[in-house]
Amino acid sequence: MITVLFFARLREALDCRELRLDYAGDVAGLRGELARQKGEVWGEILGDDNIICAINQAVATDSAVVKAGDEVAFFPPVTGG
Amino acid sequence: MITVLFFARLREALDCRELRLDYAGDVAGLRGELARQKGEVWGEILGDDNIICAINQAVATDSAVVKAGDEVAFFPPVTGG
Amino acid sequence: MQISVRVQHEDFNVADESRRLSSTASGAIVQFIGVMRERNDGDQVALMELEHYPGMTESSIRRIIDTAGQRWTLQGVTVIHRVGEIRPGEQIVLVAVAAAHRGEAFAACEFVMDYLKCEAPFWKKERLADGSSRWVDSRESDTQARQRWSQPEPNG
Amino acid sequence: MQISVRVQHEDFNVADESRRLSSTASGAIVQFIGVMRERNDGDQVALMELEHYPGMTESSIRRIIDTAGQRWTLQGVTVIHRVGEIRPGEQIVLVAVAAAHRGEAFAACEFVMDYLKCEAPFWKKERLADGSSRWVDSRESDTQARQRWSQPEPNG
Repeated sequence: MITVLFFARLREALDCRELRLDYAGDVAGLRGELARQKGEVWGEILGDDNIICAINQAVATDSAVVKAGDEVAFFPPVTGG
Repeated sequence: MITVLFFARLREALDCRELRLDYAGDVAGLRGELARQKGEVWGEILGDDNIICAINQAVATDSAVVKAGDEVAFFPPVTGG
Repeated sequence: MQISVRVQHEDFNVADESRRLSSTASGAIVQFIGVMRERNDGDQVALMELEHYPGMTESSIRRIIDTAGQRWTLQGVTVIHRVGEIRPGEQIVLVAVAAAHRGEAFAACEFVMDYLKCEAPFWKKERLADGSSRWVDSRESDTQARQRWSQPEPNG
Repeated sequence: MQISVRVQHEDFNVADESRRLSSTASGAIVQFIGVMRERNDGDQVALMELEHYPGMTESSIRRIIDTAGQRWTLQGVTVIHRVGEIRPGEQIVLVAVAAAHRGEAFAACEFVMDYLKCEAPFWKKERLADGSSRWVDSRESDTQARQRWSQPEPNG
């Protein structure tokens, strides 16, 4: 099982703050798996080039590997400060 | 009459905070006049290249003109902040 | 190097934070204080909601401070970032840096702020005077401000 | 531009000064706080006496602020410099700048501080732990810091 978190604009668009699923593979594959399970809207939203992915709270690329127990987060560009 | 002020290290070395005298001419001449009236030690101390002169609270060069009513100040390089 | 990172709802007092940083060793303290503006992109903003990613926020700020500490000789860095509801005129963020020399304190403070703007997972949502809400977009100028630091420095 | 210049014996509170500067218009405040160090040139300093040239001090600081105001778009500048007796760990000087953009606030704050160090008529005298006194010498590094600002800027 992995935990997937969504923040800010993305959390609102998907109407989802957190979900858990069985997945092992890379980040690009996780996007595809989420689109398959949750529908095409998710695929479109998560496919946006601007979306940042973090694995265990460190920014990760599309080819980074996700394994059981990981915390994966998707979020838009940050705007703090 | 002009007023002449001395600050910091200079005030201590000359043991003088303020004096008044009749003078008209440039700053270099004022240094000479003070040395003539007060002695050679004043001439040496005021002849130091580092000493800054201000006329009416604005930094002035050796050739700047001093006239009656002016406030002239001599002081070492500043060290505030 | 004395490091303090806080993400909190409450406001902060910059005099207290300056005092906490000013051990008798350090001569220079530089503080950046971000204050919420009343207007943004031409609109009157009534309220701002600041969301963040607990855990990653703190670790990303610590990473930025560590990088600054490797680049300059610093005695202390404090970063406080508020989350939750913030109103115009209120303080949002503090970056405070103590160092023996002011040039280093200035540079490190600006560096931490520039990186925080681009790397720390905070998101601002504005509520306008008419009741509508919008997420604030990231700025190209912030990315540029950060990129400056990876270029060779002009004169040391 | 809101300008405040104060030369005073009393200590100051940087939170009060920040609040005073942060109208709802300005987004960024940068503060430089100079704190008295316990050691200088390898010696333990017990006390510092700060002398100044009343009248010229204020006008020279105002001139520096005016120059900064022509160079950057600023909303307010506060300079407070203490005189008289100051002890290790105490605050000596505050330069606080408010602007819409943080880059301008950082640059203007450092500019004012660099010029103040070289042009405002203040003089420090240290009393050491052994009871002896000495005037602090001006530093070549402060002259160099000021000269930076008269060179063309590297990248705007």
